[in-house]
Amino acid sequence: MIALHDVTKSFNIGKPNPFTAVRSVGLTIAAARLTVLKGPSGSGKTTLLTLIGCMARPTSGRIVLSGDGIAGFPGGEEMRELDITSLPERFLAGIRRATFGFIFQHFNLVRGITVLENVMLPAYPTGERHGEVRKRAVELLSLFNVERHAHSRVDLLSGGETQRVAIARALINRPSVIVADEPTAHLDTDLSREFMEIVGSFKREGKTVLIASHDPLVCESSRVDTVVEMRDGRILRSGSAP
Amino acid sequence: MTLHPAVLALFVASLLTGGMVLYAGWYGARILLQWEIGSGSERQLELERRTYLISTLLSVAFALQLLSLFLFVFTADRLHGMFSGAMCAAGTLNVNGFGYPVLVLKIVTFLLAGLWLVVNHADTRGYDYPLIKAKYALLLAIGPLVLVEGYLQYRYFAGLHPDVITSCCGSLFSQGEKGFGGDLAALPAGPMEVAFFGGMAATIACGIRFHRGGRGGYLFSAASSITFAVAVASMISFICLYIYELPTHHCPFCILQKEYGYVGYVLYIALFGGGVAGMGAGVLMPFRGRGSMARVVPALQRRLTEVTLVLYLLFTLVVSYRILLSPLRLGGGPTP
Amino acid sequence: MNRSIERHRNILDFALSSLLRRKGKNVSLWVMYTLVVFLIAAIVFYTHALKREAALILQGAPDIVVQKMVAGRHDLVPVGYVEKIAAIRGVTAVRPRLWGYYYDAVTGANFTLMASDDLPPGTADIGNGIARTMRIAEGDFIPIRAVPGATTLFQVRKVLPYASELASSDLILLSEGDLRALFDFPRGFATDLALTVGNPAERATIAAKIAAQFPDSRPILNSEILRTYDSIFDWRGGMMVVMLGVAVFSFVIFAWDKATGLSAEERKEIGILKSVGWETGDVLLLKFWEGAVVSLAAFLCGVILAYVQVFFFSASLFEPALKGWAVLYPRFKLVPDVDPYLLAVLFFLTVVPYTVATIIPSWRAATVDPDAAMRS
Amino acid sequence: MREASRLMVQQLQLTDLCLFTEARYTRHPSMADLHSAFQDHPLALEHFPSGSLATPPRFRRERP
Repeated sequence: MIALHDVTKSFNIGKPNPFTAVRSVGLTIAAARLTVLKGPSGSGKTTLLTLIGCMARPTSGRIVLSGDGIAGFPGGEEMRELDITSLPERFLAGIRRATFGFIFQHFNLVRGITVLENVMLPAYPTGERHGEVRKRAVELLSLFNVERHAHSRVDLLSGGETQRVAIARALINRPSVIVADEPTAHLDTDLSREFMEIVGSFKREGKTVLIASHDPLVCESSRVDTVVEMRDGRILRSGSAP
Repeated sequence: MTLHPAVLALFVASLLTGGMVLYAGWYGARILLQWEIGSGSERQLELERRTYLISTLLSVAFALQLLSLFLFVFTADRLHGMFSGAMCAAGTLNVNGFGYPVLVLKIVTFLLAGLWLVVNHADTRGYDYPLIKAKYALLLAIGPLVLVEGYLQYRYFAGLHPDVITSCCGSLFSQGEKGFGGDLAALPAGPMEVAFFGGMAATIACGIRFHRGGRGGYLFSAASSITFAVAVASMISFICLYIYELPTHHCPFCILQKEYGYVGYVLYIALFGGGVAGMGAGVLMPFRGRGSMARVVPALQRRLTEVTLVLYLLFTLVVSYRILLSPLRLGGGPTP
Repeated sequence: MNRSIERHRNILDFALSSLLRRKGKNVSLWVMYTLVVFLIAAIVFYTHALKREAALILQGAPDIVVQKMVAGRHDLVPVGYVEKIAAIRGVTAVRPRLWGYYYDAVTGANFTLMASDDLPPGTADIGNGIARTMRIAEGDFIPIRAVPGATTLFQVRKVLPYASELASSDLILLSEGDLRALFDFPRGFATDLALTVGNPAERATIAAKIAAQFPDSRPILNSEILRTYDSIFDWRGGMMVVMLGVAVFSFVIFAWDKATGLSAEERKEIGILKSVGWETGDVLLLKFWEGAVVSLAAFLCGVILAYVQVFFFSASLFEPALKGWAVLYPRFKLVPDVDPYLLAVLFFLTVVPYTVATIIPSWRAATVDPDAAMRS
Repeated sequence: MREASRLMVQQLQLTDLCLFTEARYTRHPSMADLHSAFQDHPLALEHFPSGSLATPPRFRRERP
């Protein structure tokens, strides 16, 4: 479970064009639930995602992770709660690697290396044995039946296949939270519906899922537990799905 | 004498090290002034990113420092042909007044650099940059030393004129000679052997106790530092005699030469490594309890103690091997 | 412990694949790097090998050579000195040497002529270099213009062995009579005196005695002859390295530019790495391994190329510089002798500046914000 | 290679390596006096290229 207390994030402070992407947001993301951030582009959805996903630190306010043990934090196993607001980047990255799996709007796969390597990439810094990571990557690829592309290059895949490889990459470190930023932006309807199927399977496995999207197919899907509406960096309404 | 390739290499090394330490020192000072861990302001993020740069710069700088220490001694040894009367590095360093100060400064900066790297390693393990103030204060102490050493090294090599008559290590480190070298050589062999082996045994005992029980950290660090000094002194007073199998040849540099199988390098690397690790464990002692360090420092100290024990044991084994092997029997020696 | 080894292995693996992905940039960097290492290595190897060669070959040189100086110029020494010098205790033998130079207008080459007592008149032994330059062999005739104007022909009795070319490539040996006749050498004079001294330790004292007894003479010790070549290339070797320092400096700026000029593709890739879970330290390690691989490859290739060039082709690249305007240049093979100390010096002069130059650019590349990939 | 040259130097009592055959002071650097490089006329400058390589030996430069 992730709790944000009065979090603000502003950029270019002291420079001529300062702007505040997120204004004093208070939010709690329930565990093993699907939460959707709804709102037009520029409403601070993406910045909020980066704050929750330990990618960036808030200018002010506090973010607290809680749950049975904080994965990726040295000695975090027996900790109930951790304030990650002012952790150095080295530890934020450790938590990000172990706890969060990211799916990007533009998939962000590394061209030039094979699909298998792309999926294994997040596990390189953990120092896990190469063989184990490779075995898990192949399993994930076969789970999303893109295993036949394992050794081909990324730029030869179709949109749907790329998305599934991106999802496989997000799952390589066995994260407990999946963060997706506009996942269905480049997918047609049945691929989007298929994506929601996959999201459903995440929930069944007890993973927390957080999606930022303004695609009605995602927002009105029956699987959504909470919808958070945002505009100009503030939360308008946050309630359970209609 | 400054246009010899090896001398140019040393100048390049000390210029780069000096530059890097200056750059790191300047940012270190800025960090010391503007550092507030709590705020998420962009200046704080920028400073945190800067810490990566500084630790990378200083790791490279101090690795360079180690390499240039050995290259310096090796160059001095290589140039002894130019000076009549110099049979090894000792003679070359004695050609003008800057030789030995540069060597001593290089050793001191090397030890301090090792300590900085140990503190830096511990600091990166803590999740709230606990030792950042201590780290950069130490850096501000090392910086000037490195610059002074670079300058003295330049003065040393610039002042090297061939055919200067210099005194060989035989006279520099002989019993009769007054001055630092002579006093070391004059130390009686018998008691020094007892002191050396006793020191080693004490360090290893404290080390094991500290490693297992976690108590007596200061004691262990003190023991290892004192034994470091005793070992350096005993190198000159009796260890060299066994290696050269010559009761009068006290020179600590000749063992670096080919005919003694470069055994000097093994001894010095083991001794310096063990010394730095031992002192490192001691330096970390005051931070044992502080916040995030509580979990990190004991584990790191245990590893440092292991390093010290292994290296000191290696040093003692090589020395005792050479003592038993060599036909020379010093009068008061404990050996049969 | 093996966890961090595994981490290094993984990151090194990724570094290698990212190097291969951007072949153009990295190969051009590697070529420049290898060239710089090659140049410095060749200089350092060549000077070191030549100094050793000179020190070994010239050990047989005369213990003391005495020359007569007139107003600072080398002049002929009267034979009368021989008895007086022979009288000095410790001098076992005094041998007057008769030698000089000869400019051959036909080939434009300079030869060294020397009197050798076991040659019948009218014949000559010539160095291999001369045989090569004038394309003559044993039994042919070598024309030498004498001082009175007529060109005298000498029959070549023997060509000195190719293997000794480093010492005798331009040598012409004639009988003493012929040499004196050719150059109208005044009777009773010789070019200089070659002394052999029984006890090497006494050479210096005997030289001092000679200098005192004959103020116009100049004794040259064997040790000085040996050390002649130490100073030649040492200073010159250093000067060359200073000039090459400029090459290294420009290479370092080139490397700095290559490291800072990240293509959009690379910046995006690092952004992805950071967003996916890599941390600044990991990306720094990635950049370090990339630099280390390029440096090691370039250092090894440069050193090997230099070794082959200097010891197999005897520094043919340097020949024009060393030859200057001379027509005759000795062909000789240097005995390979590489000293680890030289490699360490080479490492300091090439790899260290490169590594230091790429620290700041790779750090700047590594501090891309993790959320940059989100926003792109 | 080296043996033959050593023998040659031994027999003929040679003193220098034959490297730079351009000028007197570069062919026999150990024998040449300090001034042979400027022997042509009182204001002569050294002009042979290999003269910049075969510098006068140190013992010639240092001691009077």
